[in-house]
Amino acid sequence: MEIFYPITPAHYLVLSAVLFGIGVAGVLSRKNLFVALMSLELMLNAVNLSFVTFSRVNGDVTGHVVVLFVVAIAAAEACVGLAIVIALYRLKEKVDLDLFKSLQG
Amino acid sequence: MDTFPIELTALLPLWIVVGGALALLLLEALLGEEGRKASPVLAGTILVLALGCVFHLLSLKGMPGSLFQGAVVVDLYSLTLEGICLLSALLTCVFSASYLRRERAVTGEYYALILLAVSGMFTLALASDFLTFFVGLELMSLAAYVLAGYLRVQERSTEAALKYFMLGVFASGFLLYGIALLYGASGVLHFPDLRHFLEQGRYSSPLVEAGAALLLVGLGFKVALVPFHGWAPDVYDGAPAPVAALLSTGVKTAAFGAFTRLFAEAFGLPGNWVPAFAVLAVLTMTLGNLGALGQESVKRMLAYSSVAQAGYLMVGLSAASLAPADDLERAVAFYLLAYTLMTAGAFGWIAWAAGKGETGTGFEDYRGLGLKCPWMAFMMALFMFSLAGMTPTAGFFGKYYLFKLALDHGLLGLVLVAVLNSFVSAYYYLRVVVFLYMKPVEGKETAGLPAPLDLRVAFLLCGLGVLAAGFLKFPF
Amino acid sequence: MGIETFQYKSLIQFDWIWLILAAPLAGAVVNGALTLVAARRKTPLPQGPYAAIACGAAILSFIAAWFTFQHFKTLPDGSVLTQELFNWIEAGPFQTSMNFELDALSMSMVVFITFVSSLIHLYSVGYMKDDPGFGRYFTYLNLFLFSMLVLVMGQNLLVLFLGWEGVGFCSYLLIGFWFEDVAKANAGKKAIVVNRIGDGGFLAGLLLLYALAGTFNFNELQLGKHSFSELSATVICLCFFFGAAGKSAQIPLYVWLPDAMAGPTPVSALIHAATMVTAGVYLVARLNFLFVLAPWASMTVAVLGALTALFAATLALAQNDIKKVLAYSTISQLGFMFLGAGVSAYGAGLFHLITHGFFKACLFLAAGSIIHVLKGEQDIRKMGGLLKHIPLTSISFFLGWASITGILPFCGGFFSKDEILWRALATPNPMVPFLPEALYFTALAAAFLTAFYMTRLFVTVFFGEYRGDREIYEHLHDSPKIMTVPMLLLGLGSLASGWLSVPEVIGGGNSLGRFVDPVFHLSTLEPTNLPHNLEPLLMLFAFLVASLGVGLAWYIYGLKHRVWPVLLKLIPGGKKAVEKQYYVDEIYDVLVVRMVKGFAHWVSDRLVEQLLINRMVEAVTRGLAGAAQLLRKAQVGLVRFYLAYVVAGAALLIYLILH
Amino acid sequence: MLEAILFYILAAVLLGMGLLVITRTNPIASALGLVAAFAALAALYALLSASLVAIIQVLVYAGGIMVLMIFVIMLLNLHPDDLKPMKAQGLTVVSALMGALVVLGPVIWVLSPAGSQPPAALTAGFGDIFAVGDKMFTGYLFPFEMLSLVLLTAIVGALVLAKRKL
Amino acid sequence: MILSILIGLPVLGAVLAAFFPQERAAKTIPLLASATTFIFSLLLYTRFDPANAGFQFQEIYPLVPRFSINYSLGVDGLSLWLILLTTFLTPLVVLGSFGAVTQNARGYYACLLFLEASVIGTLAATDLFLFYLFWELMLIPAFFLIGVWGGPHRVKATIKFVLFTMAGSLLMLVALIYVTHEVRSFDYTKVFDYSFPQDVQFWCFLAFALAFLIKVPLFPFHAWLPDAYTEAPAGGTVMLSAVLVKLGAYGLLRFCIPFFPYAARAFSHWIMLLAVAGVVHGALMATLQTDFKRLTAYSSLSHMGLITLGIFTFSLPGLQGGVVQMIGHGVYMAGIFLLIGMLYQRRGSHQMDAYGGAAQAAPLLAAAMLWMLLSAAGLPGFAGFVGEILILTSAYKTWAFPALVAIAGFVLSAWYLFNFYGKVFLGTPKANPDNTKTNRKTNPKKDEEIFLLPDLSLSEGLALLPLVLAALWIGLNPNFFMDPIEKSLDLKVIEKLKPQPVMMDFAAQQRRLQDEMESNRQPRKKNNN
Repeated sequence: MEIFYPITPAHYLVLSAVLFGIGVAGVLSRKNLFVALMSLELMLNAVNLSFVTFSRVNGDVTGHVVVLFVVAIAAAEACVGLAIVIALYRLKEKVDLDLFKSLQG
Repeated sequence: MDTFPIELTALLPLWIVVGGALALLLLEALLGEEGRKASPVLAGTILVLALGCVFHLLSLKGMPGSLFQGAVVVDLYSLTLEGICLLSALLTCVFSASYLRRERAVTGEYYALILLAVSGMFTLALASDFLTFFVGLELMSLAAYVLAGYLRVQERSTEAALKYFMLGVFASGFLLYGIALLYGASGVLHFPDLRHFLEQGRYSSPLVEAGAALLLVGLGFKVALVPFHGWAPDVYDGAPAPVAALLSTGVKTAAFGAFTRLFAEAFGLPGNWVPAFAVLAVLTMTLGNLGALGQESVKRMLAYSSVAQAGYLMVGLSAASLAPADDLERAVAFYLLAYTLMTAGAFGWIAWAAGKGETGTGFEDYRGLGLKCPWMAFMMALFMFSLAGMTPTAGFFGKYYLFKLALDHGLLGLVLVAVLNSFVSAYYYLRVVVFLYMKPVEGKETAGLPAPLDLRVAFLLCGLGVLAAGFLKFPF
Repeated sequence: MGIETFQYKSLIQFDWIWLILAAPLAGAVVNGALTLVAARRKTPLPQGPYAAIACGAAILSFIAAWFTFQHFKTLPDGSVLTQELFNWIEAGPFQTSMNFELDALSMSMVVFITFVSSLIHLYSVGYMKDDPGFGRYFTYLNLFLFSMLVLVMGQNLLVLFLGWEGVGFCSYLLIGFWFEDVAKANAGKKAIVVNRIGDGGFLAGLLLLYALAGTFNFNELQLGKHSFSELSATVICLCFFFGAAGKSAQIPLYVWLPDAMAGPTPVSALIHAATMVTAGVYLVARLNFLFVLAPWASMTVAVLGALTALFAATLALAQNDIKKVLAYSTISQLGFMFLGAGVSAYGAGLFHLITHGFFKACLFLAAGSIIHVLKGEQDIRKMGGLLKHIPLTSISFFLGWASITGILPFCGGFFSKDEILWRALATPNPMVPFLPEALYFTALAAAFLTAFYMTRLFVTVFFGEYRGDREIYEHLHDSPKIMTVPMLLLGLGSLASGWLSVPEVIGGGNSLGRFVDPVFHLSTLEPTNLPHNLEPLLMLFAFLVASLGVGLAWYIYGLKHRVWPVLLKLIPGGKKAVEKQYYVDEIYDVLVVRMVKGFAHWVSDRLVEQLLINRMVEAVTRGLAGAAQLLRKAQVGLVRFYLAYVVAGAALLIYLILH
Repeated sequence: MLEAILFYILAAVLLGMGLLVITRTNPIASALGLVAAFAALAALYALLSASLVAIIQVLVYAGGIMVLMIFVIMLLNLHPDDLKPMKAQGLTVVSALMGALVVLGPVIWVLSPAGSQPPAALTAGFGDIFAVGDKMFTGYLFPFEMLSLVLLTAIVGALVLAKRKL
Repeated sequence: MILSILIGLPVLGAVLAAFFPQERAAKTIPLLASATTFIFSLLLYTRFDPANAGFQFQEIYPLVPRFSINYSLGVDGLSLWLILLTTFLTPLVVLGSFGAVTQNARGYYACLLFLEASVIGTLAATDLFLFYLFWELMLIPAFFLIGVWGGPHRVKATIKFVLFTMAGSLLMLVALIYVTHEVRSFDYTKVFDYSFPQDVQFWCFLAFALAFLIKVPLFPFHAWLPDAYTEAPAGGTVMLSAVLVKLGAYGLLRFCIPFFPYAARAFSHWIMLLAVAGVVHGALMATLQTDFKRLTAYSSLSHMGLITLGIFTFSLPGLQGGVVQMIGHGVYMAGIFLLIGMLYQRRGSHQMDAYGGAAQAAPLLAAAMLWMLLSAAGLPGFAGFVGEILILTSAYKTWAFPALVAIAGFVLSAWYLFNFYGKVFLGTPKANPDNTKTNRKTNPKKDEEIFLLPDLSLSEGLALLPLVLAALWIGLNPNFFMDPIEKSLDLKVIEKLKPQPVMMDFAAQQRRLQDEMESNRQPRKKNNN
């Protein structure tokens, strides 16, 4: 039972790691560009959870600052990512990742 | 100068570039068509100005060191990196000017994005803490993603942007995770603090090691180390050639510069890095070279070659935890300079020679060009010799310093692999020269476009730089 | 003993030796330059100047040699005239100078060579008249004379080698003089290649000798000859003999000489009869102090010499080309000389060398004259009855014939051959007891055959009916004086040369033998096998044998008895074998040429070059290309795969760092 | 105890919604799942005394980014047929999970002992806007300034990539 | 300053030739530049002091001060003749190429002069780094010379040539970095005075030797040679065979043996065996060829094996023989390849079958060729003999077996060389294949023109004459070449090779190692007693 209780920072960290894994799995397995983008967001948020946890462990709010920065950057990335999606959609009328493999070899 | 705050003067190149980017955007918005025409000139001027500023700062005796409460550090190394990035951007601007005119895609935003990317590179070069480092990386990368997809009506360009973006963000996730772990272990983000923390003996904490490993994944992606390189050939190949020049030189210089600083200064202690670095180096060199070996397109060959070249840098970096930081940074900075001159030159040459829509990037397309445009072809030959590491070009000196660094610290096996790779690479580099000079023209007329004056000047400077860089006095 | 040897020789500086050499060299240079200039301008120069320069040079050389000889005779026995010209190769302990010396051996050779070659130069003026290569011819001839003189006058083995290779090369040039004819050009090539094979032995001898003695100088070698063990001396001598066999056309390297008849006939007379081919004998005689240390090597020389004498004589029996008969006869006679040298009768060998030089040159010149008047016809079956049409040539030929067969006592080869026969029988051989007898009878058989085939030749050519082209027959007249006079002089010379060294046992002076004795006397084995007074008896016996040969040939050919073909038919295939020269060329082609080429083809080319080197290079390039293609497959172009690589890489790194 | 219950509930929601995101065929469903996941995450932040971060998480992510994303999805108006083939194949999923595990295994192994020591004592105002702001505008002023450029780049980039005419 | 001028003049000439606007000047400028260089280089001979074994005409300027890399030049007995050979041959090659090179002549001459400059630089460099710079620099003009102006398979040949050479050079670079790090100096003399531990010698020797032996080339590293020689243009082949491959032998003498004497002694038997294998292999391959340029290429391989054999006898006569053979081989190979180029220019073929009876049409050409072939065949009195006899006698003293086997090369050389001469120059004249059969219809010519093979032109004759004279001069007066270098060879190679006292017991060796550690890797003076 010691593994489950009491709640230590390790629990948060493991949770964050698992969430990161889900994000990775999503990016790797999905061909839908939107879902892939969302999985990327999941990954970033998993890292954020780690930062907040470590902040709490170290008693230092630097981790929070990082999280705020990451949120802003994630927004910017999402913005560019969506723009790319639109550009792609204009070319092929599809958002299937596997369709874009003209560059290879 | 004394009356200005040091933060203003020491970072003047950065401010100039940022200001320039804003000015370009305003110009585009306010003036429209005329602004567009003026934008390359303005961008060039700004870059030259910044470059002059960098030179001036380099010539100053004392270095301000750490600024903004340790967020950035201005020293000879970072200034040198800034200079190299500016050089890369400047060359890109020159290459772009005629290229974009030919593709009918001139906009002010393009140049603004270049300047924004440069400011990202600067941030990266100056960064002395992980947060600045990450922001700089993202700033540079975002601009780079967009530039790669700039010709969005072409499928290749947009696809390049997509791949670059997807993998970039994915790798950023890993990088960030690594930072998180390091932060968790040490509670600090500043490089010197981390070093201090590590020196206290908690060095081999698994958290630190795991963090460093994940950091390495992220950085490895940015500088296209195998096996994180998947994007690189496709992106360099798909992106417009001048952009490829910037991506493969400026972006890589900044990333490698920061990479080196991180591992030379923050992690610069004997540790488990050597085998990891060595494995990465061997994989990168070998697979990069083998990839380039099988190509029929010069542009794509160059893309692979830039992967392989990163491998040589890794040979030097493998000595990161053994060699003094100064030596390492010097060797890396010199190699980056040489690499920038020759790779940017080569991509720029492709931008010139490939013709509208980049239809002619194959080896076959350059048959007999050496006889038609002897001097332009000679420049390409020079870049190829330099990339192959033949004397007395900068490429040779760069490799020499890196290999020497590794060898002086006992990495004989690694250097032997590097040398072997260098040998293999000579084949495909020389193949370009073979097609330029030694294959008769068959059938269709090849390209043989007139080269505008600005291009000629740029190539001449590149060529002279390639020839002379090894003999010049290096700033530090 | 070594010091004694050295004291025995007294070296005397003589500053005019160079003139003997310089005259032909200058002639060659001047004529060569003129020829090249003419070739460049495409307008031939008149022949007079060429002839004057070349003959003048040869005669000048003879005069210089003659005066040197006169000076030499005034000196005490064992004197050596030397002249040091310049240092040639000096590298640390390796010291060689371009020095020349004349002792009794080389002195006699020089006088003989310059005399014979002067005459042949003169003869050539007539023989080569109207040939477009006139200037070239005389350039080569002078160059040859120069090289031959360097060969015999060199003070050390390297200078000798310079002349040795020089004469070989001149022989190449002259055999292939009419190079438009592929066969003739190939004959030249064959000569130089076979000579080179012998030279390989020569070179090996040089290396061994130098490694042991540290010098090439004959005087120093003689001084230090006791540093050689019997084994090393034997090996060295065999090496040098191999070289000598190449140059002097002995078994197993005689095959080039019959082909060498492709050259102009005066060349055959000078080079391939009188002078160059005797260089091997000279070499063995020159190295007598080594051969005496190596009895087995000497024995080999004698045995091979005797065998060659007999073997070549049988080959001469069935030749129909007048020059080929003479060529085989030359080989046979050279065998006699080697037999003499091999039983340490160096003086006798030298004597035979000189007499042979005279009579064989005479025979060749006469043959040349016949060919000249018959407009190039060489087949004796198309000659006959020439005696009355070309009397002067016939006389010359007769004199030569008389000398070689030894039928005319006291003339030419009579004494020299008998001396060799006598020494072969009389010199004891402690190793193989019956050898002297075997050598003697072999040589005697060769002498018999010599008499037989020479008579056959003589009779077929000069007697009977003319069987050739009628048109030529109408206009038959003897050669011009410039040809006949030297020819006759040589004929007389061959008569007179016999008197150079009449054996003491029949009251002669043996003057040549005495003259050269200081050179050889330490190396000579006394003929103690038989009492001396038996010599005249043997002489008589030999004369009878020769007469038998002459008589038999006369009976068969002169009197038209067709016995010979019947005889040959008794031995199945015998005639064919002789006509095909025992298939030696074919055997060599299979054994040497094909084997070397086969080795080159299979081992060097196929195995090493193609299989090992090229295949390896190919394998590397193929491997790299294959890997490159494999890698291209991995670059699938799909984002997901690249992401997977990243994940794999991350795993790799984590394991590497955390391990 | 309450913290534990809350943690497990939130963790279950978070992971469940995360799985929902990566398994749904329809991107709208995924997006809604993501919003829910973010909400759970915000609550977890609050549990970790990160009040400002929790608020920003809800405001910016759930409110800003996700709305943007859904807008784009709607804008492109994908036909349901287009979505069908875009579902992952089983093999890919398995390999993806394996890959994720290969990386995560060691990380988790490292994390568990590292995080098991008790957290530092809470100071007053930890994680509130003052503490965070103080840190942000002193030690991290420079990256903050640069962050503005990141956003500018994103705007320009979106403009360049998405505008109709080049 | 002499040496810098010797390097600078050809570079200047190359740049002028390349940039000069008038095509006509493309011939005169390079000729002038190379001739001036040659005349200037004579100063080296006249002012050379044979009694001084050290470097003369020294110049030292810092090049990359941070790494104490200097631009330092100097000449001693080892390099004197090779520099003079280079400067002597280049104007002749330029002259000999007047008729042969018509396309892009300016580039051709620029490459040629550039090659000359880099060769002189390689020979004169006394700084190891500078040496390597020049060493690799040579590849670039050679690459172009073969690749642009070469025969039909030139691309394969030039790539092969460059890659093979590079493979060796790169390994040498590694060893060079190691060695200079150990000594902490790039200065030749410093490295020369240092004595390396045996295991270091072992590996570094292999790395250095590989680079040089590929260049020489030693059997079996010669795969590049036949192709490169055959495909290069005449001038390029001359530079390759006469100058470039000599640098391999030079490198052995200059670096490999003096730096790593222990290893050199240890490997000498193996290298001698390979050298002699090369002698025989080259000769045998030459007998098989139908392409006479290839034939000559293989004969060159055979002769270079002899030079290597001479060097590894480690005796003064052997070394001097090696050097004389290098000069001689340079001269007669230059002659032969120039002549082959002239034949090719006249008939466009390297096949022996395409020729025949050429001596009739072109007697001067034939005479010159015969003269050079005699030198190649090692006729006494000509250039080839002196080296051959010196090498063979010293090799025999060192180790009899290879010397005796090498005689086969001597014997076979007559076979293939005279076969070549016979097939091309003797026999019945053959028609020019260009003018027969199919070409006859489109290109009607008179009968006599079919056999046309013009004799030497004035410029060709002028180019050959010095070579003809030199071939004889070397053969008759080799002391002229051997005397000035004797001291250098003796002190720089032989002395170094004398075995140093061997420490037998382990304790002493350990002590020595400790001393080494303590002395902090300072260069140690050589222990000679």
